[in-house]
Amino acid sequence: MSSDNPYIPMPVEIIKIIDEVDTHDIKTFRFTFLNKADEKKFKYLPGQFAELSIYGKGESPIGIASSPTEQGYVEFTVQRAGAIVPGLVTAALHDMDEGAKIGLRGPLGNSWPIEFLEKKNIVVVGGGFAFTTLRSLINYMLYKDNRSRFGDITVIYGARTPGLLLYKDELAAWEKRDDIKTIITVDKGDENWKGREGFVPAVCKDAAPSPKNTVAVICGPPVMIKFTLPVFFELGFSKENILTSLEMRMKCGIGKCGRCNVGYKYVCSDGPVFSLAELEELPRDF
Amino acid sequence: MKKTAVQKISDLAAQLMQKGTLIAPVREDAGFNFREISDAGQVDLNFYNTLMSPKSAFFPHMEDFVRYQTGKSVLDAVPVEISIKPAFLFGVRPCDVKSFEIMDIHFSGTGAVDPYWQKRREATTIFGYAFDLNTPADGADFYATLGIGAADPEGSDVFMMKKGDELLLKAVTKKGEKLLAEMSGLTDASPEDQKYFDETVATGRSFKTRLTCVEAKSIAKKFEDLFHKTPFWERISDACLSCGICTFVCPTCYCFDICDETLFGQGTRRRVWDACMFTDFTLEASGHNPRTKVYQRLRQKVCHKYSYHVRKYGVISCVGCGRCTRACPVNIDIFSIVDQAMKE
Amino acid sequence: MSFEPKILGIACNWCTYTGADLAGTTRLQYPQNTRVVRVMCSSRINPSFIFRAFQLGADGVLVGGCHPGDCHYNTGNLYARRRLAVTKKILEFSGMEPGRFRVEWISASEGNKFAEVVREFTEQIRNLGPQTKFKIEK
Amino acid sequence: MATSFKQIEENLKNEARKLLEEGKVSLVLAYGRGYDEDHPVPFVARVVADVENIVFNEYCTANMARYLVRYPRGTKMAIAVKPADSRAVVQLIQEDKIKREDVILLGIPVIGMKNSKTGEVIDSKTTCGMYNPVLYDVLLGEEIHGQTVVSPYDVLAEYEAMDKDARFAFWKKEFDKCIRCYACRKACPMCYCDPCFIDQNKPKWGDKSPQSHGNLMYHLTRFHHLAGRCIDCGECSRACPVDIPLYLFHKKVAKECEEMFGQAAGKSIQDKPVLVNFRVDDSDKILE
Repeated sequence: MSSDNPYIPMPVEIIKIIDEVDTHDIKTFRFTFLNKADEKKFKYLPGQFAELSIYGKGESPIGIASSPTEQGYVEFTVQRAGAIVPGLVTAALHDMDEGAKIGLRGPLGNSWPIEFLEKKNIVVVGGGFAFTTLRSLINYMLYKDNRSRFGDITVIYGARTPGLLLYKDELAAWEKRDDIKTIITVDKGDENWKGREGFVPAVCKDAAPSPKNTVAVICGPPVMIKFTLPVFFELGFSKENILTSLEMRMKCGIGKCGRCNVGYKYVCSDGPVFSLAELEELPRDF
Repeated sequence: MKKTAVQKISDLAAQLMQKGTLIAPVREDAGFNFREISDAGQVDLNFYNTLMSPKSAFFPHMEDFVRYQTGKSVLDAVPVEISIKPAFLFGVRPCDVKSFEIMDIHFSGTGAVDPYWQKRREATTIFGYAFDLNTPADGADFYATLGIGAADPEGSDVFMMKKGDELLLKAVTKKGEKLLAEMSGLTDASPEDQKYFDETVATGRSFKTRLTCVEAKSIAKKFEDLFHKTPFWERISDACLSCGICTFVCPTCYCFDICDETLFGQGTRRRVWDACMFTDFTLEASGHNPRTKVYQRLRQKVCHKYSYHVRKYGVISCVGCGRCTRACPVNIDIFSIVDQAMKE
Repeated sequence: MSFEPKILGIACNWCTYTGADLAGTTRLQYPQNTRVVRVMCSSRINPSFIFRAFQLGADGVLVGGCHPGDCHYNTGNLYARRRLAVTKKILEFSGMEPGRFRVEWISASEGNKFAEVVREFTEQIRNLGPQTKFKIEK
Repeated sequence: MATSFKQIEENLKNEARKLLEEGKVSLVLAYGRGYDEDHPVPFVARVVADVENIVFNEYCTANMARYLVRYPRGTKMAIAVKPADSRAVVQLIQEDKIKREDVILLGIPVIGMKNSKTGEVIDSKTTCGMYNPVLYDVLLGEEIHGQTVVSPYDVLAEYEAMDKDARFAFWKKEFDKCIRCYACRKACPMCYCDPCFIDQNKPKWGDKSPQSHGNLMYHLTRFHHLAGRCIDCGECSRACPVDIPLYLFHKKVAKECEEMFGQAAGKSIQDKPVLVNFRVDDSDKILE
């Protein structure tokens, strides 16, 4: 495959599929590269995304859920789209089995600003399905060679129901560790749920992380973001220290096709990660 | 500098066709258009400007990336070779030549390089063609407003202009010089021709199109300030049908869609021009669409050209060729929008 | 090689398709050129199906529905009649041979009629020759 | 004698001013000045001060009915309608996209409108060729009578007489020009579907790339969707940047519908669109 053409995907194989939630519409796909050279080229950082490419269906920009510290594969957590608009790629992907081969284009976009995060305390706030690149970040920070580069890590993660929490095994493992504070919450528990109930903003308020030398990394549905931000402002976080990741319709992923702009920035190449200070500079067109 | 009789451009065309692909204006039902020439006699320089812009020479309406068969593995997909022959783009107006420079910044000058654009650009020799200064500019044009002269040779490899029944050809770049030296049937221009050429270029700089000069940075800032003034945008877009004509005829509109199209088990992934004026341009798979209203889309288009592009790349993404204004079914004029915005 | 027409048959579930079944079970002989697709009602047929069929290489399209008045959904075929009449006119004005598209009312008990219509239509298409106008070249 | 354009403009302004002053409508859909005299743009007057910007001249060809569906249901609107535009409003009322009581029709009898791109006079060749609106609340000029009435379908004779192969070649050549800017559907007052069938990806009715087959699918299906609804304003063809004579096909379909179902589009608000209607005694002959 031509390697200098950014529009041509690399071939990858699905080696593992994990059914994440009880509604079965979110799965994590683990891919390996069919060409070893591609794997070497695919150097990424948490927060980046890639285009999952299925010939005959199209391409879908999806955040990378695995951490670069995990060797030999990349993972993507994909929701089957189609409630409103038929999502051809995600539907086709969900119908695939292990061993299927598809295309992958990336890594694309900027990443969570690792250098900026170093030596700081990190509060990771995630809601629902938007937890994927946050998981990448957390696993990256928790990696044995990396952990010392970061201060205290607090994770606040919420979902609507216990069944909708992603990465349940990992969440359990984090809860057992003492170098990360993990707070899991659900909007409404079920009979087996022994954990916390409540919305993410309220939980953030309770947890009240200190703004001192701390960066908040927030990803979630718009309504969660809307109510969580004021909490962090109240706690004294500056806009430079609140980071989030944007979503827009994308096609090329490399800043050429012209559709994912918010003001003068392309979300695909200048983003998707922006600080709140950067976002405030941009028109509200997303 | 060389010259030839205007009558004999088909000789010139025939020679260029020997060397590679010739793309030149031809007369069609709805107006002139740049087309790949199969018969040298088709080339017609008696046009004001073409309906569609010459961008399609480098950025065709449809560009195939990969071919594949349904049911076959991704490994069997075959990327379409970018085999590009030398090409000659003949008779491009100065404002359109300028558009290539603007598109260069986007496609090959910053960030990832678009191989299709870049390779075509490299393989192409551009023959610029001065506007006729003896007839006034079309009412829709405003290239002079954007600082582009009616006879600016910059950006062309060879620049052409009419002098009575003669066509003067001046090499602007090394590439053009080499090419002109290889052409037969051209005669050397006289010192008077040279003088005429220089004078025309100079006069072209003060050639008037409608409206007065404006400065890119202040327009850009103005639109940033105006972004949230919804009533202004609603008023501006009252007439807009939100069709794609303006973007398709525009020499500096580069948005595209990547689609998978399959027929009889044979699939092609290709890019196709897209338009920010279409409703589904920004429709996400989640169902969310940040630009559902006409005013939001028109705002995107205008701001992109006059504000975002200035902020990102330092230049206005418009060359004042007037095509969008001429083609608009409801006579919306983009520069009147700028004008009104500056008065807000 | 002799020309074997490819015909798309679109039959309504309640009448024509059952009629076709009857033609089969009573062992009536009729040409095999028609591939029948079952739809729930003739009014379910989107005219684009017909355009698309011709594009994908059908030499003829035969639509079968219940007799007017007998629609399982009372009025479906009455709408279909108007709609398909328009389809026919559009095909005709675009330059398609009018004989390549036909609508017939065939009831569940008319196995004979189904076989007869298919036979007749196949012959008609055979005489018209291959359809090349809409067909997309591979 | 037809009322002059200048007089109509004056009447239009007065009427718009009155309606806005009395608060009977929240907007008036009319025409305003474009970048020059010959290129007027559709214009919406929202406040009395806007009225001064209203113009009307022979180049005001746009069908303002196109904009009616853009505003929320229940918005009180006045709209300047030429004959074909009034038919579009009637058709939209038939289809329940707008309510009769929500619109005030300012009828304009016209003769001698011109295409601003070509300067050609617009008559029954490319439009319905009517002189007077079929429905109005206020008439802004005197009704035009005594003009020779030419059937809008006369122009079809030449094409109907064509051999079918030649006709296909003609349409193929025309459709192949299409660049898929979708100006035709956007200029059309009856094309209000969201999403349009051609934009759907499941089912995918036609390819997005401008190739023969996708173009054919798009145009034929669009003609079908407008069958019995097209009011023959000719806007699609005037909007088309590559001059595809879409009006011919629309006219042909309209003519057939009129012959088969005995009803022309947009003539009376009591009618029902012909393809969402039927008569038990519709003849099977129409299928032949």
